[in-house]
Amino acid sequence: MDRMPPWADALLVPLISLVLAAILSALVIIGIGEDPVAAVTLMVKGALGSTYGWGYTLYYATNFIFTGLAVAVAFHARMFNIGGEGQAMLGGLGVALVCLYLPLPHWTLALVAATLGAAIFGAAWACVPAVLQARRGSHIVITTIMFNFIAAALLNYMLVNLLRPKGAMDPATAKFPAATNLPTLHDMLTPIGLNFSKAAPANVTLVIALLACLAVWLLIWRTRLGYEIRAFGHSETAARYAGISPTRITVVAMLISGGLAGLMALNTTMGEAERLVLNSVEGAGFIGIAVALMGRSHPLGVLMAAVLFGFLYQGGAELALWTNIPRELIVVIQALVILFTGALDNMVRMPLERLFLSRRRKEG
Amino acid sequence: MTTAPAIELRGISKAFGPVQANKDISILVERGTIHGIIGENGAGKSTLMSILYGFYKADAGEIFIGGQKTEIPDSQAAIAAGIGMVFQHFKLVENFTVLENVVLGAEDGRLLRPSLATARAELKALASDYGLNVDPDAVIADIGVGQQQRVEILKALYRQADILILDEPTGVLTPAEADQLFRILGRLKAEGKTIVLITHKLREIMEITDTVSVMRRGEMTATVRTAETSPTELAELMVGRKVLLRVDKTPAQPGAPILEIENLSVTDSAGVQRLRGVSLNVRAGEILGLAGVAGNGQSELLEVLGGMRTATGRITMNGQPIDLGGRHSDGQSRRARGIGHVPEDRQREGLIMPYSAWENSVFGYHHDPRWQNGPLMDNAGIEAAAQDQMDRFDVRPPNPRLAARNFSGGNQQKIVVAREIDRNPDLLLIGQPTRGVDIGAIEFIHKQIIALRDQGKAILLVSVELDEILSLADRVAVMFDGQIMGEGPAGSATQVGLGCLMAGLGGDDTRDMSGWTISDAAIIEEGTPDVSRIEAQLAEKHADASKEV
Amino acid sequence: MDFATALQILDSTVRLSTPLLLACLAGLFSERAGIFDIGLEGKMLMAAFFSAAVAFVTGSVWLGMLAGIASSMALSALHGLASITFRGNQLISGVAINFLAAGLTVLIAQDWFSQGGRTPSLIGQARFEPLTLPLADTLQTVPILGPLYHELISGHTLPVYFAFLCVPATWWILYRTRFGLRLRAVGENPAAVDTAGISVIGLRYAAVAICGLLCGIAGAYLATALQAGFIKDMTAGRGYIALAALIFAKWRPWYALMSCLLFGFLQAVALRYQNIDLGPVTLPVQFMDALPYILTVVILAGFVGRAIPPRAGGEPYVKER
Amino acid sequence: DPALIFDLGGKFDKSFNEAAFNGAQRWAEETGGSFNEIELQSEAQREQALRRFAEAGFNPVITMGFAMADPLSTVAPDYPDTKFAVVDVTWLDVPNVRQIGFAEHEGSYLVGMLAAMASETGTVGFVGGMDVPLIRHFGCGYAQGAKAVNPDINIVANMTGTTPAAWNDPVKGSELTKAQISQGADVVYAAAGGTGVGVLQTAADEGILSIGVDSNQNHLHPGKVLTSMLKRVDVAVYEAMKAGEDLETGVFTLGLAENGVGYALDENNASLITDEMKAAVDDARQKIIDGEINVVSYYENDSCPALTF
Ligand SMILES: Nc1ncnc2c1ncn2[C@@H]1O[C@H](COP(=O)(O)OP(=O)(O)OP(=O)(O)O)[C@@H](O)[C@H]1O
Ligand SMILES: Nc1ncnc2c1ncn2[C@@H]1O[C@H](COP(=O)(O)OP(=O)(O)OP(=O)(O)O)[C@@H](O)[C@H]1O
Ligand SMILES: [Mg+2]
Ligand SMILES: [Mg+2]
Repeated sequence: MDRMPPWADALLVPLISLVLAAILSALVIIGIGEDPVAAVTLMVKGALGSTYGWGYTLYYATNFIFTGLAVAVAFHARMFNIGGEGQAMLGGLGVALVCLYLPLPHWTLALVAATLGAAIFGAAWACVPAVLQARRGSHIVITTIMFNFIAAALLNYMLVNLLRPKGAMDPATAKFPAATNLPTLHDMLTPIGLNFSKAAPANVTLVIALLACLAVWLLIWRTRLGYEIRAFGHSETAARYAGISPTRITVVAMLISGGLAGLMALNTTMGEAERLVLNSVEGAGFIGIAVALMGRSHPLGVLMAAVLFGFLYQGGAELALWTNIPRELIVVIQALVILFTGALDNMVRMPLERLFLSRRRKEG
Repeated sequence: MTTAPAIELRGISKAFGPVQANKDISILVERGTIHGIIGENGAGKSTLMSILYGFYKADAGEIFIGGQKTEIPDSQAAIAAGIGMVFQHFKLVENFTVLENVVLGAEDGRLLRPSLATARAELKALASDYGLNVDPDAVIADIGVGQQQRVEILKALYRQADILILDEPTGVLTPAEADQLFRILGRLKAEGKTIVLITHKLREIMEITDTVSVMRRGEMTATVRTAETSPTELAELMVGRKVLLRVDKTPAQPGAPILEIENLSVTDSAGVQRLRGVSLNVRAGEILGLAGVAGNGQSELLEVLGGMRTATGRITMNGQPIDLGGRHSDGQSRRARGIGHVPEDRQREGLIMPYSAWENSVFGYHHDPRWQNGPLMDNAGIEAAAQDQMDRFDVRPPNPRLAARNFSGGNQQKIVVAREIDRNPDLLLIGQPTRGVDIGAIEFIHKQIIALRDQGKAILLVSVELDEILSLADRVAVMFDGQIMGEGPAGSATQVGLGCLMAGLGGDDTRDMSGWTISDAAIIEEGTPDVSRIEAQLAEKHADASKEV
Repeated sequence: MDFATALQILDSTVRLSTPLLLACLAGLFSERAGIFDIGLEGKMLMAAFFSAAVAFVTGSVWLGMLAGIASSMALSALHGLASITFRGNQLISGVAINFLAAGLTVLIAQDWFSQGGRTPSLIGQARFEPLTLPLADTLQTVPILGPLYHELISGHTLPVYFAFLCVPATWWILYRTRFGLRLRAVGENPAAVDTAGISVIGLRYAAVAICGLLCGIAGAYLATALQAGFIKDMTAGRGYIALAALIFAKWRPWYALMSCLLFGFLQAVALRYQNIDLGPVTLPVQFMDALPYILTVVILAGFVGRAIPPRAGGEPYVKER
Repeated sequence: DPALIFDLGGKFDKSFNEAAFNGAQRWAEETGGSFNEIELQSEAQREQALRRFAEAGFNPVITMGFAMADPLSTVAPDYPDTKFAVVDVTWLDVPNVRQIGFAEHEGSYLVGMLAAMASETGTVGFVGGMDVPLIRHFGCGYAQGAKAVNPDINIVANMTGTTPAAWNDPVKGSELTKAQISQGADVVYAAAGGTGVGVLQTAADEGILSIGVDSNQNHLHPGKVLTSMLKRVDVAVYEAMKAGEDLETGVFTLGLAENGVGYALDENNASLITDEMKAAVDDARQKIIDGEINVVSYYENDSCPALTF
């Protein structure tokens, strides 16, 4: 028997961690002289109280599903991909190039092409750190951090010097052709009689994100590749024994991870802005870390954590709009979630284990 | 001189979670004696000594040093009480020099230089007193294990230890190095130091100790005077019943060679040559036992054959060459060629510990079309097959959904053996098949290996236990320093002869073994072999080798 | 490029290298003890804010610096708690600390000063003033060496000189003291330290505390010497560049000086020029911005002298099973 | 109620956004009315903030900066009943938007003259923010003004960057100022949002004069800031708020004649501006209004007669 029942490991530990993070967040709100109850009420109303709020919550959640899955897949292969940010930036570049330079007659075709573009560019950006890790043992955490900065510089260069339309001031591409514009939830739900806010940016990419959850679940738990990725993640020597090539798994897992991170750009670039702007990723790559940690690297967990963070993001935007609480509150909450569900995991786990152990001793 | 015992432990207990490693253990060691502790793997020997050294904290019990009740909450306290310990896995900083390792934690002031100077002088004195010669400025990573062990002993002596604990000190040593160690221990004892020696080797116990304690399953089963006991009695005390040391088997009926190895060489990532032109063959229907002290290339040979390492040379399987460095040199390709592999370390290699038993039952064979269901894996089918396998191989508990880490060591080994034997391989590589496995499971696993042989399969057995090699193998080869020192029928091999070959020596003792061919590489010496000369020669060889790289 | 411009760029290199150097040495202490720290950025940021805030309120740069150091060390303690006591993942803890600092600084700044996440500008005693070294003005007329001494060596703020003195001091501590020996040992093989009767936990907390101290000074330098007050995200990735410099330096103090000067130089050049015209090719400023990171990746790839991190780095110490 | 959306530099950039805030404050104090405001933190928020305010019924919604052009052109048509105002954008084709531009080159011309008159070395500096036509427009006017006083004057111009980060990089502002000082500049004009804080600080530290922008920045370092090029964003915001829902839409350009731009003279810099300097500048101001002096706009053909960037 394990030290703890599986349900406690999968649900109780993250839940307690989350509660701790929430308590500290409330203390922070009190610390800056605001009322946490009022703040939460405002957040709930703003993020979940209307289809408009939901539209934004789901829009953000879509981003976080992609980046969360990206981090989760890498986690399964025991790699810490901090490079989601850079990979998503490159994914944006892929989307932009596809939308601007391919003559695409309809959004469905555009979506397929842009999905490929985003995934390939994101994967390519993850490829170099992956190969360096696999072949030269360069620590992937450091290389992916470095690649985030390099991606930012590259994108900056592309937008300022190559893709910015003549005469435009801000570093951004031209608007994508109308044929590539994706239907929003409003467009998709109106035909079935639901009146969803027209203003909110949530769009068909959400469906792709949900499909990605399913695909990652199948990949990890139902395919040979997933079996190998997990095996490699648990023990590299055992993987080598079983004829699982560490190089191959490292590279493949990172390609999938990078591709997923790149897909995020579909939502922000093609779905929302309809052009590529400089900072469209907005830290979603980092939030993916919190999402994957909270979701215990399971697609279902990632989905739930992503919606939670979508809520926090939209709620935080509302706070910034209607109160004096800066949006940075969300960054603090995010930090606390990462801290408690990731780094301080054992602080919650160890006492719980002891508790279960002594209970079992008593029973046994 | 006081008459109080050097060490007295009373009622020591220690649990790790659900595992009771030590149960109410009491022990008494007289000053100026060598006390042996034996017991199976996991019996709790190391745990007990770690408690004495303050590395772990006992749940209950008292410790008396020199008759004084002593609290040992940490290693600092143990050192202050005059206890030194040489761990099974050395605790040395690899990129520090010998001197730095010795002073670490025993500096005389905040500045380093004076401490190093004192230590240098002290090491000189210790070297002449006890014959513990090591170059103080050598970097640990560059010296051999024998030397490293001396550094560990020097560390303890530098801290003025009166009591020296050695945890399985000879596991990594050649017999000659072990003899040297015992000579040193003898001198230490003559100086009035007290020594506690943990070992699995009954021979060593009989040779050097004054008293011996036997542990089983966390309990102290007996403490006896060495002079008044015998190896058989000790073995019985260890496992709790009479031990059948021999395996029932019919003579082998060897057929055509299945595996032929020619001139195989391996250089590791650090540039050290691990295998130097090994040639061997294994025939159908025979068990070839590969003997040798751990670290002489047996592991590397298994890894090359199992597809975990690349090499140069030539290997054929059923007459067809196999790929040693290209795209088909991985474990999958080896399995496809009919090679099964029970790795030496089941927990690090053979199993994925968090995977369930059924997932582990196809580990390495997960590409088998039998387990596929379209693009997905046929999890239900695999689980059913695993259930069947566990029943047949008597894995307990027979629950395929339990994670591998929740099985006991012996049952983990059964899961691996079942997986590899069930594929009916033409060649089975099997490393340390019974390491840490209880007698009942040993018998079971041995029977399975012999049954496979009797079906006409080839088996290459690697074990550090000479007894296991001698009782199981039909033919034996001995490895030393990456080379085969000699090879011949198991029936005519002697313990002494094998021991010499394992140390790279081919003296008179080996010539007595009929049917054996002794390699030219074995150094022929009359009388007592001079270990330090051999070491020097080896060092030279290594230096040459690394120059070439 | 004329002498005066070169001198200016070097002068600016010194100023810009200082925070990198302090943070890099901070990381060196921590990582040499086996605790990886990607939270250098966050600690610097936190220190930058608290030093500026307290310096503004009290009007004393020294009190500001103390507050900065205290806040940075508080984050260090958190990192220690997570990665030493609770044996958590050091990288994740570092990430969390960076976010915590990014969020808290703005939140508190907004609460205290209501200036959109910045502190008011610092004046007078609330800032470090440049020091003029003896004879700097007198010797100014000596050709070459005079301006060199006057511009490059003299005329910096106190933390700059402190940072550069830290290099030999770090070397001395690491290689000439008992503490240094133990620190290096605990990063290589904590079990060796433990069995030698020294507390692994104590040593590692000490290392992490030194890391916090140096990051605190780095942050205070940013806000009270290099600039006059705190603004949001003012570390602007310097913690990561310091990390890169640390790898570049292969975890050694003198090399750390070299790599921080190199990266500081790259920053100085990138600050001054939008594009660098090298005749046949023009290097865009974005390339200059990315160069430290690209160089680090090249080093990591092992093409130019392999960097081997402390062996026990990143792993929590769990007594052997 | 009106709503005000600040650009990325933030409400307290001491410059562009702060001017807008001051205008709104003045309106609030005078009328006792209230307004909502938000400081943007990211690109993606632009559209969201616009929509959120429009949905919530704020009218007019006043936004700052050219980066709002694109979001505004998508959002404004969705809320035809809401009036929007935007500063620094003059090229949109949306009916319900008041687009306010300034003749920054005219104001810059005046401070350029002052710089040239105050300079003893014959070298003056210009530190721009993000390298966009708007900022070149500032620099171009400045250079023309300086040349008008001293045709041989040497003008050193640097841009801080190519991305919005350039608006908020005081370290870089400070380093560029040091570089310009080493090239002989003794008056530096900062048209760089929050980056200018670093420019003014360094100029004060190093004992040269600086020129502020947008808001009156003279008080930041009394006696060390020569003057500030006023861009009356505060007036524009004030007027827009005062007009309320009846806000007149269309394109408006405010120059010297409309008092939309100018230079700051107050007790902080009174000692720096001599009577002759003041007379010369006021004279030029009148001549520009009268059309006697033509200050060339950078926008005319994307180049500047007095300065190459
Ligand atoms: N740190 C630990 N945490 C949990 N369990 C442990 C730990 N150390 C030892 N054990 C368990 O305690 C028992 C006794 O282990 P110990 O290492 O003392 O055995 P041993 O007699 O030294 O065996 P070996 O001969 O293999 O060295 C084993 O079941 C082992 O798994
Ligand atoms: N950590 C654990 N948690 C729950 N059950 C365990 C754990 N370890 C072992 N068990 C169960 O306890 C039983 C005894 O395990 P133990 O390791 O003591 O066996 P053992 O007697 O040493 O056997 P072997 O000699 O085969 O190693 C096994 O059936 C195993 O399934
Ligand atoms: Mg042991
Ligand atoms: Mg066992």
